[in-house]
This record gives sequence, C-alpha cells and structure tokens, in this order.
Amino acid sequence: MIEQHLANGLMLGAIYGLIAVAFTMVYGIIELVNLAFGEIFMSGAFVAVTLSATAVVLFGTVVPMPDLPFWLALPLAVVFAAILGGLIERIAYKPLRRAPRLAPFISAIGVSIFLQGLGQSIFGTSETPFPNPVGGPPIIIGNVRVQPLSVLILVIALGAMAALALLVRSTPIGRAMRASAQDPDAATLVGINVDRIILVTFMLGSALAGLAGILYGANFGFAHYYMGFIPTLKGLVAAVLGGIGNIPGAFLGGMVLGIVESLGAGLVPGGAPYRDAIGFAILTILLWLRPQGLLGVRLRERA
Amino acid sequence: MLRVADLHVHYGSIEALKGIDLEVREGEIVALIGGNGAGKTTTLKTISGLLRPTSGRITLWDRDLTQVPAYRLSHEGIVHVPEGRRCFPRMSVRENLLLGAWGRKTDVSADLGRVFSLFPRLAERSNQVAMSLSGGEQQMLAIGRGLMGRPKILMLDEPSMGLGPMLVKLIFQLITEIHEAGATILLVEQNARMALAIADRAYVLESGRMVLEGAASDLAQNPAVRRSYLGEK
Amino acid sequence: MRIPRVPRPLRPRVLTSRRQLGAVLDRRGLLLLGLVAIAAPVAAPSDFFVRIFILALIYVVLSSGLNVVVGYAGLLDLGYVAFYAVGAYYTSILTVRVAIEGWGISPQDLWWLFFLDLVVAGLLAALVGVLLGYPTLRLRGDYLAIMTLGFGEIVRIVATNWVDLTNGVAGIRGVPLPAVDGYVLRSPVLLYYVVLGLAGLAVFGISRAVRSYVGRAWIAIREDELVAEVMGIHAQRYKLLAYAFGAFYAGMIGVFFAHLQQYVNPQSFTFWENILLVALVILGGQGTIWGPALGAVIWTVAAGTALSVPFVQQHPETRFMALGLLVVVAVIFFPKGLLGGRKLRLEESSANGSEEAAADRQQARGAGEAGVDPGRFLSLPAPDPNGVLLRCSAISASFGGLQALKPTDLEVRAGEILGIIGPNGAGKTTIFNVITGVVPRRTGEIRVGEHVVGRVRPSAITRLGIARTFQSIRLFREMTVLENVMVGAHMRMRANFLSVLWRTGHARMQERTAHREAEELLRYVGLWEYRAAEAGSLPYGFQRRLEIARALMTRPRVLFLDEPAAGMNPTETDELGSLIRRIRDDGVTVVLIEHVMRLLMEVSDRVVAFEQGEKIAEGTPAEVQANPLVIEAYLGPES
Amino acid sequence: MRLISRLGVLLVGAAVVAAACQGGGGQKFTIGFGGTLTGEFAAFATNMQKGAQLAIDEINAAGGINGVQVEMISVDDRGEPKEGPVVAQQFCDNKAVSVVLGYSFSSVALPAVPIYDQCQMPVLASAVTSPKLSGSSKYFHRNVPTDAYQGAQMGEYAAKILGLKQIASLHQVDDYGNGVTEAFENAFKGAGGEIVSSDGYQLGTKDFLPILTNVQQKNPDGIFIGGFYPEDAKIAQQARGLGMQQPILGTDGAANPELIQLGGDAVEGLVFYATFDPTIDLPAVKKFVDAYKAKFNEEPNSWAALAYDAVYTVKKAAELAGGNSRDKIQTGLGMVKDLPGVTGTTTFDQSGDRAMKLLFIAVKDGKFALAEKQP
Repeated sequence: MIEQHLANGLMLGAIYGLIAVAFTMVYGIIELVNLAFGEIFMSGAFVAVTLSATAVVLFGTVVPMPDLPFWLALPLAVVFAAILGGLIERIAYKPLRRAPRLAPFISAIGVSIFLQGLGQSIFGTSETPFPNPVGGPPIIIGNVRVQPLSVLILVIALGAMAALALLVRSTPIGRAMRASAQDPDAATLVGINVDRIILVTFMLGSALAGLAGILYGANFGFAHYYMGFIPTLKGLVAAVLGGIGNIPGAFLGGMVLGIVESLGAGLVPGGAPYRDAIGFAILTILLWLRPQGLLGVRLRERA
Repeated sequence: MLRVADLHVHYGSIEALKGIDLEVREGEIVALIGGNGAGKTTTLKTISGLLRPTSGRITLWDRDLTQVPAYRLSHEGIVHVPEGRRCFPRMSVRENLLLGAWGRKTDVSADLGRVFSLFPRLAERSNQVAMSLSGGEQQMLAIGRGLMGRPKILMLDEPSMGLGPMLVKLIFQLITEIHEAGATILLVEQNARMALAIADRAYVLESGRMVLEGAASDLAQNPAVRRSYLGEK
Repeated sequence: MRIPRVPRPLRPRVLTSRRQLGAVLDRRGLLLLGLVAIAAPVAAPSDFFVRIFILALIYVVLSSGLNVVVGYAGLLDLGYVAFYAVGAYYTSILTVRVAIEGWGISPQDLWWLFFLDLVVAGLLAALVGVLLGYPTLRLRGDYLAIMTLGFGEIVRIVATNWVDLTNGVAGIRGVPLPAVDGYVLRSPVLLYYVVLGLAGLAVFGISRAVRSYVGRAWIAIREDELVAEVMGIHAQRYKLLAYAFGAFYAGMIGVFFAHLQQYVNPQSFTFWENILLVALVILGGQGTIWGPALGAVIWTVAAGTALSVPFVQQHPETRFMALGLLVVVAVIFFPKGLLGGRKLRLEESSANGSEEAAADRQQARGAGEAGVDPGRFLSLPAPDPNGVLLRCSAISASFGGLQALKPTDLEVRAGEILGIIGPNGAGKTTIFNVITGVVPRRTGEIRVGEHVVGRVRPSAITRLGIARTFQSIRLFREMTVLENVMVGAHMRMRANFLSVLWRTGHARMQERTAHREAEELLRYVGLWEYRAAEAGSLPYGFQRRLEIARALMTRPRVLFLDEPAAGMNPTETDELGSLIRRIRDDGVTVVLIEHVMRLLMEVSDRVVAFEQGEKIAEGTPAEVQANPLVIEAYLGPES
Repeated sequence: MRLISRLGVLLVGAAVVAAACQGGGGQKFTIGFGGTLTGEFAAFATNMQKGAQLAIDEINAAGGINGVQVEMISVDDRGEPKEGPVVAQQFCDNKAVSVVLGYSFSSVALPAVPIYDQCQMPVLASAVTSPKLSGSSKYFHRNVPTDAYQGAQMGEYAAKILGLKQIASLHQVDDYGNGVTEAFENAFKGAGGEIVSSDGYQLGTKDFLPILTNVQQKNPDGIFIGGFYPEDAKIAQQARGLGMQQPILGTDGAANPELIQLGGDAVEGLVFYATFDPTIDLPAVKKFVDAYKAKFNEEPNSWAALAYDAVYTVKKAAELAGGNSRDKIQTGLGMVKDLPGVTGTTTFDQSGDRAMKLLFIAVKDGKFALAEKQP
C-alpha cells in the first residue's frame, strides 16, 4: 500500500515541481515571488481544453473551436502561457524594476486578482470538463496501479525540468540569465540586454506554469478559474523547500512535498483533511533546521 | 574620438554634473581626477548609458550615443569596468570572461587566450568562482572581462580602490601594458599621483564642473592640484 | 503687540517623528481627522455604510498592527491573520463554549468579559506571536514570508479540523454582542464608536512605539540587521517584540470581530485575508503611521460601496477585477505607497525653517556655547593594570573549509591607535568580524579588560565597549543622519516598553538626552548641518564620518575602523587622520585597517601586518615598514 | 493633513451619492439576493441566481406579484462571514427590499441572521442546510431540507433498499458534509450496516488517491460521498482508475448535470437523492427545464430549481397575506401550505424548515434518471 501512496505522490510532486521551478527561475533573476503564476497555470489548462474541444461557452455564448488533438493543443497552450507571462512582465513588473522590493510582489497579487476575475467572466463559475487525453487501462506494476496519463505527466515534467536546467547551466543564454541575476548593472555593461533576459526568463517560467496547469487539469479532469491558487501555493512552498533560486532543488522540493502529502494524507489516521497543514509543517521544520532549504547554499553575511 | 559636450545629469532634484566637456583621443590615456562626490563615477556611468543625461551630447567618432541603450554601448566599443570590480560572483573566471564577449561569436577563444596571457593568475584560476578570488585578482578579472569586449575605449573606474600598495602598482603596470598594446583608456582615479604618472592628459572635476584640464605632466605640477589631490601641504 | 517667543526646550520629536509619519499630521490635522471619524456614522446615509465603516476600522487596526511587523521591523509576515483568529476564537470559546454552554451563565451577566477579553486576547495573541516568531528568527526575507504563510495556514487548518474545540467549519455561534452593564450595543452606530475607540488606541499606541528608541531599533533591523546588532540592539528580542506588539492588536480586534459577528468560523481567516492585509500596508505606505490605515479605509469602503452599484451586482467578478487593476496601477504610480516616499532631503532640511526648528537650532547652539565637552560622551572606564584593553589569544576563523584566520594573538592597549595592514584576503577584516562577534571564532579566547568574552551575539560585545565601522559603508540609509546616530544610544535606553507607550517622564528625558548627545556628536564630526538629511543622500565622505559618529554614540572603549579612507582624496584623508587622532585624544582607543599607508603610518602608534590569515609582523610603523616580510608581501620595494 | 481631511469629505460624499443611487424604485417588488457569486465556490449562487431570475421573468410577464413588477438586487458576499452582516444591513437599509433569497454558505448566513431579525426581514434561503439555522430566527426560512433529514433518508435507502452491508464513507469537512454524513452513518448503522472507514477532505480537494488507496484495502461494497459534484466526479474517476468497481452513493450535492460532464463514464451508476429531478415527467418541470435551457444554455440543477421555487413561494406568500411589505411576506410565508413547485410541495414547519419527500436518482447512460429502486 505504501508503494501505491508513493506512486500517487510522485505524480503530484512532478506538477508541484514544475510550478516550483517557475517560481525559482523568476525569483532567481529578479527576486520576485510571482503569485500570478497561479493564473497562468489556469490559463494553460483553459487554453488546452478550449483548443481541443469542438465548442466552448465564452462570456456565456457558444463559440466553435478547432477540436485539435491534445498533442497539438498542449504546445499551443504552453506558448500562450509564455506570451501571457511575458505580457504581464512588461505591463505589471517592468515599470517597478527600481521600486522597493515588495512593490512587484503586490503588483503580482493585483495581476492575480484581476486575471481570476477575468477567468470567471470568460469561463463562468462551473468547472469545465477536461477529457482524459490518454485513456487505456491502468499500468500495473506489482501491487501498484498507475494511470498511463500519470506516467506521461512524470515524463513530461522531468523532461521539461532537465531541459531547463541544462539551458540555464550550459548555454550562453543561461549564462546571461545568471549574470543578469547576479549583477544586472555589470551585465548591462558587458552588453547584455537585461530587460530582454528578464522577459525570456518570465516567459520560460510561465511556459512551465502553463504546462503544469495543463497536466494538472488533464489529470483531475477539469479546468476552473480558481484552479491555480492552491497548486501554486504548494509550488511556492516546494520552491522554498528546495532552496529558492535552485532549479533542481525546486523540482526536488516539489517531489518531496507531493510524496509527503500523499503519505501523510494516506498513512496518518484522519490525516486527509490535514494534508495542506502537513506540507506546511514539514516546511516549517525544515526551514527551522536548514534555513537555506534542501539544496540552497547559505550565503555568508558580507561585512 | 570620444567627445562629451555640455553634459548635465540629475539625481532626482540634485544636479550631479553641471555641463561638462571632455575629449579622449585615439591611443591616449586620459585621467579624470577629483574629490568625492565630484561626479567622476557619474560621468563614466553616463557615458556607458547606465545613467541618462538631462542634456548634452556624447559622441564616438561623430556617432551620437546619447540615445543608444546601455546594453548596446559595449557593442559600440565603449567598455566600462565599474567601480568595485563587479564580477559575477557565483560564476567561474572563464564564464565571466566569456560574458565579456557577449553577443560576439568570432575569435572568442583567441581573445580568451590573449587575456589569459596578459593575466596568468586568471588562467590558473579559470574554473574558480569569482567570489573566491582576492581583491587584486577580481580587479584583473574585471579588466580582463572588459578587454574581452574589444573596447575601442576602455573606461576604468577606480581600479586601485581597496588594494594594497603592491597590488596598486601591479594594476597600474597592467594598465600601462594594455595601453601600450594600443588601447585608448579613460581612467578615473582617487590615487591622483599614480593616475597622473601614467596618463597623457587629465581633467579635474569638482562638484560637477570641470575646473582644470591639460597634459598630465603639467597638472602634476599645478600648485592647486598638488595641494588638493596630491596631498601636499 | 509682539510677544517675544521663549525658546522651547529641545524636542526630539520635531526632527525624528515627522519623517516617520510619512504624511505630516500636526495637532490640528489630528483634531480634524478625529472629528471626521466621529461624524462619519452620523453623516452616513444608512446603517449599511456604518457597517462598512466598522469593517474599515477593523482593517485599520489589522493593517496598522501588521505594519509594525512588515513596515517597521521589515519582516514580511503572510500569516498575521492567525493572531486575529486567536483573538476571535479565544473569546468565542471562553464566552460561548465555556461560560454560557459549560457553566450556564447568562450572556447578560457576561458583558464585562468582552472588555476583559480585549486585553487578555491581545496578550494571548502576543504570546502566540512570540511562540510562532521564535523559530522564524533565523530566517530572512522570503523564507520568513513563506514560513509565516505556513503558520497562518496551519492555524486555519487546525481551527477547521479540531472540531471539539472550535466546532470546525460550522463555527461557534451565539457570541453575545458587546454590551455595557447589560445594555446591548445593537445599533451599528454604537458599535462603530467602540471600534473607533479601539482603532484610535491602536494607532496611538503604534505611533508612540515607533517614535521611540524601540521604533528606531525596528527600523535599524529592517535597514541592516547586522549593523543594528553591532549597535547593541538585540535583534532577535526586538523582532519578537515586533511580532508580539503587532499580534496584540490583531488579537484585540479579533475579540471585537467575534462579538460583532456573534459568530466565528475559519472562513474569516484565509490566506486571502493575509494577502489583502499585506497589500493594504504596502499600498498605503509601509513604515508610515497613517499609510496602512488609509489603505484599509480606501479598500474597505471601495469594495463595500461597490456592492451597491448595479453593474457590479450583475457582474460581481468585476469588483475584484477592478480592485486588481487598481492595485497594479497604484503600485506602479506609488511604489512606496500613497503616503510613503515623502522624505525630508538635504535641501528641504534647511528649508525646514519653522520656528520650532529655529528654536531647536538656537537651543543646540546654546548648549554648544555653554562649553559642553564633546568628549564627555566618550567617557572611559579606568584602563586595566597592564594597560591592555583587549586581548585575543589564538583566535581563528574559517569559512567552508578555508581558514581565513589562523590562530592569532592580538592585544590592543588603552589609548593607542593600532594600525593593521596586509593584502586583500589576509584576514584583516576577519579579525574585526571575530572580535565583534559578527563571525563565530573557531578557537581562542578574547578578553576585554578582565572580562572573558563568551560566544555571544554582536550586541553583547558592543555592550563591552567595542564599536566598529564597516569596509563597505553600512548606514541605515532611510533614516536621517540624526536618527542614525541616535540608534547608537540604544544600549543606554532603559525605559521599558510600557513606559515608552505611556511616554513617562523617564522615557521622555531619556529620549531628549539621546537627542542632545547625538547632535553634539554630529557637531564633533562636522555633520550637524546635515542632521535632518536622509543618510543615504549624503556624499560618500560624509557617510564615512557619519558611520564613525554612530559608532562613537555607543560610547565605546575601542573603536574599530575598517578602511575608513577608502575612496577619499588626500585632503579628505588628512581630515580623517586628524579626526582619528582627536577621537584617541578624547580617550577612545582606535584600531585601524587601512591601505592608505600615508594615513596609517602617520597616525598609528603600533602596526600589525597580516598575510594569508597570519600575523607576519608587529611593531612601530617604522619597524613594520622596514620588515622584509611586509615589503615582500604587501608594500613592495621602494616603499 | 489636508490629504486626510479631503479624503474624509470624499468618503462621506461618496456615501451620500451611493445612497442616493440606492433609493429609487418604490413601484417595484424588490427581492434581495445574497450569495457567493465570486471565488472558488461561486457556482452554487450563480445557479440559484439564474433559477430565481427565470421565475422573476415569468412572473413579470404574467403581471407581477399582486400587480407589481418584480426586480432582484444581487449582492456578492464572496463567501466571507464578515460580509454577512454588511450585506444583510444593505438589504435592511434598502426599504424597497421586502424579502431576501439565496445564501451559499451557512457561515455567511449565520452572522447575518441577527441583522435580519432586527429589521424584521423575511429570508427564504435555498442552499444552506446547516441544522444550526433551524429556528435561529422566526424570519429565517429555507426551502431545502436539512442535512440531518436527508442524510438519514439515504442511510436507510442504502441499507434497506440497496441492501449494502459495508460502506466506506467520505465527506467534505464542513457543516454540510459533516452533518449529512453523520446522519447517513447513524441511519445506515441503525439499519444494520457497517461503516468500514470514514474519511474527511477539504472542499475543493482534487487528489483523492491517498484516501481511496486506503479505502481499497478495506474492500467495502459501497462508497458514500457526503459532498458536492466536483468532488464526486473526481472521487469516482480516481476510484475507477484504481480499479474499484463498487457502487457510489452521493447526496443532493451531486444533483448537478455537470456531474456527468466532469465525471464521464466514471459516474455511471452513481446514485444520489435530490429535491429536484429534471427528467421527471411533469409538465411544470418540463416547462422549467426547457425555459432554463433556452435562457442560459445549460441544464438546470437543483439549486436553480430551489431558487425558482423560492420566488414562486414568495409570490404565493404575498398573495396569501395580501400585500408586498416585509411584514406581509413574513406572515404569508407562514400561511403557505403544500404549494406545488418543480421541487415538490412547499410547507414550512415551526423552525422555518421545509419537510419534503426526496427523490432517488441515478446516472444512467450519461443522463439523470429516477433510480430503479425507490423507497
């Protein structure tokens, strides 16, 4: 039974991990906790489900849709999420580059509230069904059953994370991202267009958040304008668990959180209603023991 | 080659530069000296685009640079090695240097070799992260990173700051070497004595205004300069 | 007929408080604001608006309380609503579940419990604040935010699921309305006046706290925790105080909320509420007294009146879309909040030609003329028998395997100027850091006089008479020059927190003394004219001097200066040299790290040279300069 | 300073303007509608709102209530208890409002009740089922039966009619879920059944695998869910995904066509009870369903139906008492007896609750239909 709980947690953790990586990337470059990822997450799910339907109700009227296959709708929705993220960056964060630290955070909250309202306006208050894109019988390994979709989610999430980590570590654009993060003025002086790098980082993060939203929606069979809130909070917790600013750490944090939640909700008697508290309790204990997170590096106080 | 005309810069309501003129000719070392808050760093930051002037013109070979965004200027050949070195602390020496050539695809490894031969200390440490280097090494890295940008004009801001006497000497020696290899240099220095010793010409900046200019050797003899900046009583 | 003005006594408020207030609110303004507040429910066209005003005032208390934590102490707290919940649940459980249901007491006979609970629940919330704050003390910035968020959620989830205590989501019903001697305050207008009283109390208490040395300590921690610590502020204790003080008001208003609603359930204490409160604080202007209150009023009234707009009634989600947009727009145009970012600058300070300021100046000048000796504040204890003030034996330090300082002996003798030289990375600053407790020492012993220094916080070491400056200038940039210096008096402020709130004679006198001393020290270093300027706006060389003045304000026995001449030109360097000598002549021992040899060799009585974490030479300047090791490692030939 | 005093003037000014806007009317019969119209759980109130609006449109077309046209003012309470008294006060202050409908959450209704009490405003709620509201005020009525009543009916149905012996119960942790499940479990045990496990989950939970993995170990012969349709659909899907084929029982929270859209094949065979069945072959129901579909482009659910009936109940009350004032409506509501509607007949008992017969409905071939076995 514990194997089943582990398998359950792994899939959930992969989704948390994706959001955590999104948070970590953006945090790494401009130290902003972009709470609007919740709504980008939501937009990813909605765009994917909308594109793969024959018709949808938007603003209360029926609109015909292209009925695309999932494998085509998914990348399009990810691109949409990236563009939305980029727009948000340009409109709501870029003017605040030199403002006090909390200002962009509050702006992010504003964006989040706004997009939630917009989501409600467009898609209504009911959950929109998200058909399972990968049917078929469950895969049975020993006494563990997993949905084919869960396996796919795990593979996509791991792939996206690895590609991104590689991008940041070993490509010129990744080098420019790190340089812009560590010293934006010096980066400008060597000729890096820091604003553009920030935009690219936002779009990459948003693509991940959108991807996470699609996978989440597909897995639980729905899309809803409020769907991003809780998973995003979890993703943020995961990012901190892993040591915010650290990409593999964030993904690991997501995995840990997913597994701990599943085990806690499943194995602790009466634990299910406390599952959110379990995650936070773990976080609290970990931060107390290791304030820099799992893989974070403690920066020495400059003096 | 580089010409600054009637440059005004404001920080909020405070006018930091009150209309300065400055010229650097090809192959020169020009020193810019002055007290704290005189506007030396502001001048460099404005030339390199980090600050926007309120009015005035900056031209390089008659090309107006005043409206060019900061990140383009290094591609135009204006390379600024900022005060306090500003290496990318958690990146390796090699990565720092590679970033100096950002946006250029050709001859990068050849340039890297040249910088390493100029600063053998950096070659030894090419895989260390910048924050683990000593102050002198970081200054070399900052200058090396600047050279990777193939500057037409290299602007150095306080390269000797916070370094011990021996290192200061070494850095000035290196600057001379770079200059002899053909670089044009605009040097801001607190250490006026050393700066005037290696410069061809110099400017003296006081509270946002140019008060003196001339050949470095002349200025080094100027009684006012000797009193204010060379520490003679 | 003209009546000559009698110069008023020096009032520290004048210079310090206004800037902190954000918006200048004088006595007349306060009176007017009070009148508007009192008239509001009467002027309101219907009880509906009174209900909205009541909510607005609840949020005024919450955002002002949170402002203590976020705005002043700089601790981003996303779980503040938990304290509000503690207050609401405490009074509900006690009143309904224990007293009414358990003991069968009639609600009419319990009216006094509400008033008692306001205080008790406040204290309880403060206690919870300390308990929750304790494990977060080591965390900084965003980690702290996430952890407080976690705490907030845990409290809410427990309140939801611990059904036996809290009745779960169903909540506790039947909490009696506030009443006075059995007369139930049923009318919204009366309830409004109750909450107005509470809000007034909260804003008043908070404004008193932040305009005292406690407030300065909070701001200092916000600006630079390490430096605050080095100024003798026990940072952890003051952070906990901020948590507790902020939590007190949340707990208090939670009690009112429960009795107003006659009902509590966990839905009132969601994460959204936390986000909202932080947004109100930031929008209004964090670190200003009236900003968060203003933010709360605007938000609540706007969101509430929107309920009456037909368009919003048909499209309710537009209410929040509009608020979201508003937040974005407000932040972009007022990134420091509506009332933030109005700072007194250099020019304004001289233009601050009010009579009060003039009186101040005159008073201060008078004091100077009366022959006050600046050195008086630098009073020294008697030097110890061997003439050694500070003795380090075999101290060492290492970071991540790298031994930055090998076991080293160092003594500092009373009344000397000790110079320390060496190349970068030789361990000079590390020695400072080890002695001042900023970096833990691995081995060795430090004695100050006869006293053996344990492994203690930097603030405890400052208390032993050791002060320092930093290589890269670390001022409290958003404070004025004067406030910066006054922070140095922290250790001498003995009035406890309650007497600060009460503003007892003792507290006032202490504040006045600190103010006067700070002004005189500023004159001592030649910065008096700039006392009202924001520290960050000073030219570089002045900032160095201000840092020295601030360090001197702690009345040290030994002053450690870390490269004070870096970036100064020869003239400034010479002036610095004479200041250092004067400080020594006034009785403070000086330890000086410097690369500028002309300065160091001129002023030092003794010089110690370091290389690669080891002491390589020690002696008179001439001896050290001639030492071949030093020449090889540092000075180079021909020096 | 000037800023603040100006602001004060501004606020008072805004209040005056808003109040002026608010007055108006007088010649209309105004219904206040309070509910959670935004946020995660807005669907319940928007459904009620639509049902009520449909009824109002019909009544207006037919000449109104006592000859007066009807209008509805909707106010969003965002599901926040603190908004409860504010919204209530808004309705109380607006003299045109003579009755209040709606309410999504008991936790918002509870703090509002004392305010309605003070201004003697009759309330007829349609979605709040907490037993705590029973008898909370003589002005508070609802046309939805309490959880206790409904849950118990289901418990007996499961044991006696369906013949289930061992049931794993899941419930959402709140008033509704706790209440209905407790009643269910007691009735089921009273009828000889066994509850093998009882797990709670938060409203809005998406991932039920931890609970279901445990339930699977117990191998019950039925699963009961005390919750709403979004969770019902997810539980069913995830249970089927784990290979569990047991029958699933729901509550009236499942009575929403969305259940089938969201749950797909997984909810096939799910049995629940409801106050409303859109498939029932009655002319009034058919007329309602058709009109609703035509107007809103979707199937009505039981909240829409209850609110629809609530408006007609108010109309009847006004006619019985012979007036449109708050006072008359309050009196009239007490006089309503066996009023037929799309959810059956309406009569209020002493505590303002409605006694009614439940329908047992099953998902069959992707549609709602009366369950084969009825009590």
